[in-house]
Amino acid sequence: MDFQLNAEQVLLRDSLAGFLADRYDLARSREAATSAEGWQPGVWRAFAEDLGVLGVALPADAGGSGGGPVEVSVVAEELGRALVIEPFVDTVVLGGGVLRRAEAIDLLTGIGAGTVRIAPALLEPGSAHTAHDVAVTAHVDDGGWKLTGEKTVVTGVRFATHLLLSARTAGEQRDHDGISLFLVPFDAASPPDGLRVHGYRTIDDRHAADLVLDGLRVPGDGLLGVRDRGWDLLGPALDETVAAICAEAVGCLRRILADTVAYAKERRQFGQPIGSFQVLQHRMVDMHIEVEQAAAAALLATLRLEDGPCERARAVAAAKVTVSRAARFVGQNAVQLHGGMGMSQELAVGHYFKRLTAIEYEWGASDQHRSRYTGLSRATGVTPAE
Amino acid sequence: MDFQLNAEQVLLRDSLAGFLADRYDLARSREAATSAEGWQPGVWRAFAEDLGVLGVALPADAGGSGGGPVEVSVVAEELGRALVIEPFVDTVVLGGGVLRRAEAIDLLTGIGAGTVRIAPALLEPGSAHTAHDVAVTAHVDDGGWKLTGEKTVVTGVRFATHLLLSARTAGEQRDHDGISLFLVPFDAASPPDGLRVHGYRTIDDRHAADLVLDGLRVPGDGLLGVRDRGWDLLGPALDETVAAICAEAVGCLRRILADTVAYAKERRQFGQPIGSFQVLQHRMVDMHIEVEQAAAAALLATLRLEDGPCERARAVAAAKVTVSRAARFVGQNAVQLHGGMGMSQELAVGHYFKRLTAIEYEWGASDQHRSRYTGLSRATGVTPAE
Amino acid sequence: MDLSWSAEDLAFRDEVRAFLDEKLTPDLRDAGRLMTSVYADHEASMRWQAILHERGWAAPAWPVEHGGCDWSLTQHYLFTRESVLAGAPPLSPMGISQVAHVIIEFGTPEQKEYFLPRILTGEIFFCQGYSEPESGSDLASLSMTAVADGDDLVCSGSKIWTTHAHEANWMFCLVRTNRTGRKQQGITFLLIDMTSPGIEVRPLVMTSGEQIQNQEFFDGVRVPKANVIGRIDDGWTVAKYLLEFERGGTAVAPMLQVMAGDIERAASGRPGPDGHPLLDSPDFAGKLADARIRIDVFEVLEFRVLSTSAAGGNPGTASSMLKILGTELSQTLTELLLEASGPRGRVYQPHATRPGGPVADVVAPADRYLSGEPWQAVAPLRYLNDRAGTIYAGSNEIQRNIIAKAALGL
Amino acid sequence: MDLSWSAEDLAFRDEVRAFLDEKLTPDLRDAGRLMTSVYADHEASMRWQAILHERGWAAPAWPVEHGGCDWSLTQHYLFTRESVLAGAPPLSPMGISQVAHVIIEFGTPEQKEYFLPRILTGEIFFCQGYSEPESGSDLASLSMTAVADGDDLVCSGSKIWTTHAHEANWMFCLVRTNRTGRKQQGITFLLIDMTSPGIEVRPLVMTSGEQIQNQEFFDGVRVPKANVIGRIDDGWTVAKYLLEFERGGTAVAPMLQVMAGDIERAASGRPGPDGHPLLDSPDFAGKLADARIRIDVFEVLEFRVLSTSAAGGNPGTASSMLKILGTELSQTLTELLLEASGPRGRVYQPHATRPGGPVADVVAPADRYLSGEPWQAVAPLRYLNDRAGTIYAGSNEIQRNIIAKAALGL
Repeated sequence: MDFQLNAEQVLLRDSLAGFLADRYDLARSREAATSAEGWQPGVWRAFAEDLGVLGVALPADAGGSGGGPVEVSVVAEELGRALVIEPFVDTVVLGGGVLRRAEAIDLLTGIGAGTVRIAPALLEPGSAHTAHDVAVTAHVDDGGWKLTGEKTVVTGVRFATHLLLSARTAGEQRDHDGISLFLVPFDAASPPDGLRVHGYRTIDDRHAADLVLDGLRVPGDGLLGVRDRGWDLLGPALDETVAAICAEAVGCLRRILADTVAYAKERRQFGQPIGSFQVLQHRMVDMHIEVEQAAAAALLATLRLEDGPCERARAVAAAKVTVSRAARFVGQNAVQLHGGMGMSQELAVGHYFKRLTAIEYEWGASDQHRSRYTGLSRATGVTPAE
Repeated sequence: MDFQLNAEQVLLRDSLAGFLADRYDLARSREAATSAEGWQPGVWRAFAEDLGVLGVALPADAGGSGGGPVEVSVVAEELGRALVIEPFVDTVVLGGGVLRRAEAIDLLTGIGAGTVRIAPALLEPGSAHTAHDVAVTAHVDDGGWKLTGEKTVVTGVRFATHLLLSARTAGEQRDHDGISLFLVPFDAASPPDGLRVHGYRTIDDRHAADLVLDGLRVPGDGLLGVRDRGWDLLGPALDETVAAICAEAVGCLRRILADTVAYAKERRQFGQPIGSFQVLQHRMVDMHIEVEQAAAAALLATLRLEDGPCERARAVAAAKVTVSRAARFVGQNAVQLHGGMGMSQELAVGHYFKRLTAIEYEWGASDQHRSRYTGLSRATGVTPAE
Repeated sequence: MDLSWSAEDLAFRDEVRAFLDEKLTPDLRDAGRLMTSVYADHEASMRWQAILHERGWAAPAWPVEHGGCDWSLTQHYLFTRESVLAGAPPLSPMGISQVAHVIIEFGTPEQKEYFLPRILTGEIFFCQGYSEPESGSDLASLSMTAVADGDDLVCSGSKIWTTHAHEANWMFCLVRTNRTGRKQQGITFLLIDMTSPGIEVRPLVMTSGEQIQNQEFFDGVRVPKANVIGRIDDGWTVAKYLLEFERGGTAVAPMLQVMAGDIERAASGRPGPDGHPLLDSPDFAGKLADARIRIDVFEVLEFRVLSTSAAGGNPGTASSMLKILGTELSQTLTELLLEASGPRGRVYQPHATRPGGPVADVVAPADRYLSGEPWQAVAPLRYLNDRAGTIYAGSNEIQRNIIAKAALGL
Repeated sequence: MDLSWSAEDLAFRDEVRAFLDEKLTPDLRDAGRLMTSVYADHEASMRWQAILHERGWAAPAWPVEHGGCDWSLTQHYLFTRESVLAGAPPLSPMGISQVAHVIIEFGTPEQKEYFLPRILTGEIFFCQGYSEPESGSDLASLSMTAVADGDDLVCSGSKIWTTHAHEANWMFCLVRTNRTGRKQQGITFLLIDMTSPGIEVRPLVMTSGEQIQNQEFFDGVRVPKANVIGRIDDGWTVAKYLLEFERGGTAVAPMLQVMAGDIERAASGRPGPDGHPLLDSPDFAGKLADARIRIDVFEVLEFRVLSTSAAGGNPGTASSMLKILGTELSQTLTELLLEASGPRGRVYQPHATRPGGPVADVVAPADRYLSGEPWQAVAPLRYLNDRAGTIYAGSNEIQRNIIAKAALGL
C-alpha cells in the first residue's frame, strides 16, 4: 500500500511541469492548432530530446527508459494540466502499446526519438466509439493487401509519419476476432493512391481527418502481428490509452477547478466575492470531490494495467465512468461559475472545458463503460479487452 | 385551457379539508392504525354520510354524484394532505373502477354508502409491482371456481367486506389475456375455508396481509365481467388508481414542504434561522420545484384518464415517474432539513416520509413507468393499460 | 379543468399553419433547423421578419394602432408555438419584444412615431446594453456614466455581452446619471445611435468560435436627452417594467419538443455501444424518456402560466421556475444530441450550420466536405452555446434566490 | 505506487480470518447480517466484545499497557475489514473508540485505573452526551449547566440523540461551566454515572419504531469533580482531540461492499418489472454498477487516508470527503435494497430483524410468520434508519462548509 511517487517519477513530473510552464503558452499553442502546421514541432523535439518523455514507457532496447503505467500517467496528467495538443497518447501510448506487442523495435525507437508519429485510424462512420466495430476490409493482393472502406476522426493525421489502420480480414463486423492491424507510412503532403484525406479541426483543437480507403495498397510487411489477431495487440493498448486519457483528464480537472476557485475569490458581485456565497462554495466542494474521485479512479486503472485482463478492464471501465462523470460536472460548473467569461475564448477555462467534453466521449462515455463493467463483474462472456 | 376548479369542486375540496382539519388528528389516526380495529370507522361513515366523498365518482344510478377524475383527484389530494389511512383509493377508485366496468350497481351503491369496502388482492410473491403477473389459478369447480396460490401485501383486509382477486384462467403467467377477476365476500373475523390470512402492518401504517389460497371456493356469480378478460376491467381501473395515488402524493408533498419551510424559519443554529443559509434555501427551492412538477404531472394524468388508452397510459406513466422522483427527493430532504427530529415519530414529517416512500414504489417505481412510457411513445406492442 | 384548445383557437392555429406552410422557404427552415444557439442567422431572421411584417404579424403583442395584432395571449402563444414547430427562424427579441414595449409605455409621441415603424420594418435594429464587466448578476451596480451637458448626455464606460451589437444600429441601455442614494436610483434608460462618434465595438469570441456577443467602449459619446425613455434617474422603473411585465409570446415547450424529436430521429439512425440503434440502448432510451416526461410536465406548467396571464393574473415566481426548468432541460437535450452524434460530435465544422453570427478563423474546406450529417455539425456547437442558458437573463442561482424569497418567504 | 498488501499484512489477515471463522457463531453473524442500522443488537455486540476481549482484541487501538494491540494502523484496518466482511456485529464505539482515548490522553491515573479495564470487560458501558435540543450542528452553543458546589458539579439541563442511553451506565458529556468568553470556552468534559439521582431518560421513537436514541433530563445531578476529564472549562480541547485524532479502525468500504453483494444476491432472486430477474433489468443493473464503481473508487480514497495516517500524516479534509461519500453511498444502497425487495419492502416486520434497540408496539405474529425473507424485512427499516448518516457526526452540509474553508480557502 503506497501512494507516493518514487524519486525518478517525481523528477520526471517536475521537469516536465517546469518545461511546460516555461515553454508551453496556452495562447501560442492555440495559434499553432489553427495554423497550417497544426502543432509545435519544437515542443515534440524537446519531449524527445530534452525531456525523454516520448521514451518513458519504451523498453531499454528501443532506447526507452523502461517505465510503466505510472510513468505514463505522470506524463499524461502534466500534459493535461497544460492542455498540450501534441499527440503523446496517440503515438506513445496507443501506437507504442500496439508496436511493443508487435515487437517492432525500430519503430518504437523512432517513437522515442520523436521521428515516428502515429495517427490511429480505428473509428468508422458506423462504429460509434467502439474500436472492434470494424467494417473496413483488407484483402490479400499479390503479396500485399488492399484496404477498402472509411475511417473517421483520425487524429494527428496532419503531422503523422504513419497510419495505424484496423481492417477486417475475417468474421462479422463486431467480432473481436478477424481484425488485422496495418501500419502504413504516411505523409499528409502526398497521400498514397487509393487514400483520400478530408482534414478538419476538432472542438478541442486537434487536427483530425476522415479517410476514404479506395483499394489502398499495403505491402505484406505492413501487417502488424498475426492476421485476424489484431485485437490481441489493440485491446490491451486501448485499455492503456483510456487509462492515460483519464490521467490527462485529471490534469485538466485540477487546473479548471483551481481556476474556478481563484475566480470565485476575486470576482465580486453584490459587494462581496462570489466565492462567499454558500451555494457556490458547496458547488465547488462537489467539484473538488469529483476531481478527487477522478484522480483515485485514474490511479486505480493505472495500477491495474499490468494485472489480468479482467481486473485491468474492470478498473479501466470504472475509471472512464468516473472520469466522464467528473469531466461533465466539473467542466459545466466551471463555466457556470465563470459566467459569460467561462463561455468565451478569453480565459483558459473555455479551452479546458472543450477538451474535457471531448474526453467525456473519447473511447466511449459513461454508459458504455458502465455496461462493460457490469459484464465483467458478472464475467458473462464480455471480452475483457472490449 | 382552464386550470380552475369549478364551484362544486371547490366546495367538495373545502368541505373535506374542513372536516379533516377538525376531525382527523394525526396522532389519533396513528393510534387507530396500531389498534386492533386498525382504522376509524366513524371517519369512514362521515365520508359516506356527511361528506359524500365515497360516492364522488359513482354514477347517479348508484346513488353517486357522477363526478369524474377531477373530483377523485380533489378528494385524494386532501386525503394525502391529512395522511388519511382509510382505504379511499382501494375501495372507491380501484374497487369502484372495476365494479363500474362490471356494471355491479348494487356493490357500487354499497361503496357510496360506506358499507362495501374492498381489499384488492392482486400482487403476488413473484409479481413485483406488476398486476398482470398472475400465477394464482382459478379452475371451474361444479358451478363455481376453485382458487389456488398466494397473494401478498393485500391492503385493507382487516376491515374489508370483499376481496377483489385476480386469478389466471388461461394464458402464460404475464399475459394480459387469461386473467379473470373475482369478488369474494369477506370477514376478517371468520375467513372462509381454503383461505389463510397472515396480517401485518405496513411502514405507512396500513393494515395488510398475505393470503394463502388453498382451493378457495368462489360461486359462479363471483366472476366479474367476462372470463379471461379481467384486464379489460382492471387495466383502466389501475391507471385511475395510479392517478389518484399521484394526487394523494401531491397532498403529502405540499404538507411536508410547508412543514420543512416553517421548521427552517424557526429552528436556529449559529445564531440564525437555518432557513437563512443559502444552501438550504436552494434545497427548499428545488423541493418546491419538484412539488410543482408533481402537481402538474398528477393533473396531466387526471385530465387524460378519459382519453384513448395510449394517451391515458402515457400520461399516467409520466405522472408516476415524476411523482416517484418527487416523493423521494422531497421526502428525503424534508427529513434532512429537520435533522434528528425528522427521523423521529415526534413530528408529522416522519409519518409523511413513510407514506411517500410507500407511494414511490406503489404500482411500480420510476424505472417501470419510464420503460412503459418509452414503449407507449414508440407504440411498440406494450399493452396501453399495462 | 381542461387542457384542450377551444374551437376558435384551433381555427386560428390552422390559419397560422397554412401561412407557415406557404411562406417558410427551405432556406428559412434550414436557418431555423441548423441554429447553433438561441440566435438565428441574422440575415434570415430579418428576411422572415419582413415576411411577417407584410402579413401584419411581425409584432403581435403590440397595440393594434402601432401595428400589433388583436390576438389573445393564447393566440399569441399558438402563433409562436406553430412557428417553432415549423422551424421558423426566431426574430431578435431586443427591438420588437423588448425596447418597443417601453417606448409604447413610457415613450414620447415623437419617440413612438420615430422608432416603432422602423423597428417593424427592421430599418432600426436594437441591441441591449445592460451588463458591464463589473456588473453581471448584480445589474444595479452598473457604472457607465452619462453626464448632462446642454441638451446631451455624455456617456463613458463599457457594456459587455451585447448580442448582435455589430448588426445593430441602435442600443437601449442603462446608464448611471446619479451616484447618490440606493444603487437602483440614479440609473437612466437611454437609446443610443450606434453610429455616434466615440463607440468602439469589440466582438467576443465564444468557445463555439462564434462572435455574437460583444463588448462596447463608450468614450464621451454625446446622446441627445431626447433619447431618454421615461425620466432621467428613473431608468430602473423602466427596466423593471420590461423584466416583469408578462406579455406572452414565449413558447419554450415546443422548442424542447422539437429538440427531443430531432434526438429521437438521430438516435434511431446511429449505432449504440452494442452496435444496435442507439435509440434501443436502454440507457439512452431511459434518458430520452426522462427528458420527454419532463417536457410533458413543463408544458403543463407553461400552459398554467399562460392561462394565469390570459386571465390577467400574475404568474409570480412561476416564471423563475420555468426559466430554471426550461434552461436545464435544454442543456440536458444538447447533451443527448451530442452523445447521439458519436465520434463526429467532436468535429468542428460550423460551415455546415447556420450560426447566429460570424465565426472566428473557421475552416470551411474548399469542397465543403462535411464529416457526417448537418445535425452532427450542430451538436457540439449547440452544446457549447447552450451553457449560456443557465447564466444569462438572471442566472439560475439568482432565480433560486428569487423563489426562496418570494415563494417560500425565506 | 502500489495498492497491494504486504506479505506480513496478508499473513495477519489470514490469522484474523481463522479467528473469525472459529468464533463467529451463526447467531452472532445474524446479529451482524440483520442489523437495521449502524447499531447492532446490544446483547450480541457485548457478547462479541467479550469474545474479542478474551483474545485481547477488544481495543486494538489502545496502548498495549492498557490492553491494546501492538498493531500497525494497516493491521487494525485489516482487522476491522475482515470483521465487517465476515458479518461480525460491530462494538459500540462510545467507550472503546471514543471516551477511552481521552481518558488515556487526559485522564488521571485513578481515572485510567478505574475506567479502562471496566470498559474492556463491558462492565462499564458509555453513552455520549453532546447534542442538546437547541444545540445540534452548532455544538459549541450547548447550555447544560454544571455549577461547582464543594467537590461536586451540579448538572441541570437536557441532552438529546443519545444512543443507547438506556443500556449505558455511564455518560461522557460536555457541560457549560462558564458563560464568559467565546462559546467554545467554558465547556467542561465530564463523566456522569447514569445511576445518579436526578437523571430521567426518555426514549425517542424513530420512524423505524426503534428506541435507540434518547433524551435525558438532568435536574441538579451531583457529579464529583473527580469525574472531570482534563481541566474545568477546557472541555472543548478534549472534544476536539476526540474529533480530530485519526486512530484508524474505521473501514467503510468493506461495509459498502457487503451491502452491494447483498443487493446483487437479492436482485438475482427477485423479478424485475418485465418478469426477468431484477438484476438483469438494465435500469437496476446500471444503478448497481454505478454504486459498485463508486465503492471501488471510495476504497482507493479510504486506502489513501489510511496510508497517510500510517505514515504519521494528517489526512486533513479527506475525512470530511469520506464522510460525505460514504454516507451518501450507503443511502443509495439502502434505496437499491428497498427497490429489490418489491411490494414486501412496504411490510413492517421488525421481529424478523436484529434492531439496535427495543421497538415500539411491534406486532410479532404468534406464529412468527414472515412475509418474504429476512432481508426484505430489513430493507425498509435500514432505509429509514440510514437517513441519519447524512445528519449525524457533523451533517454533510457542515462537512461541505469545512471542506470549502479548509481545502479551498473559501
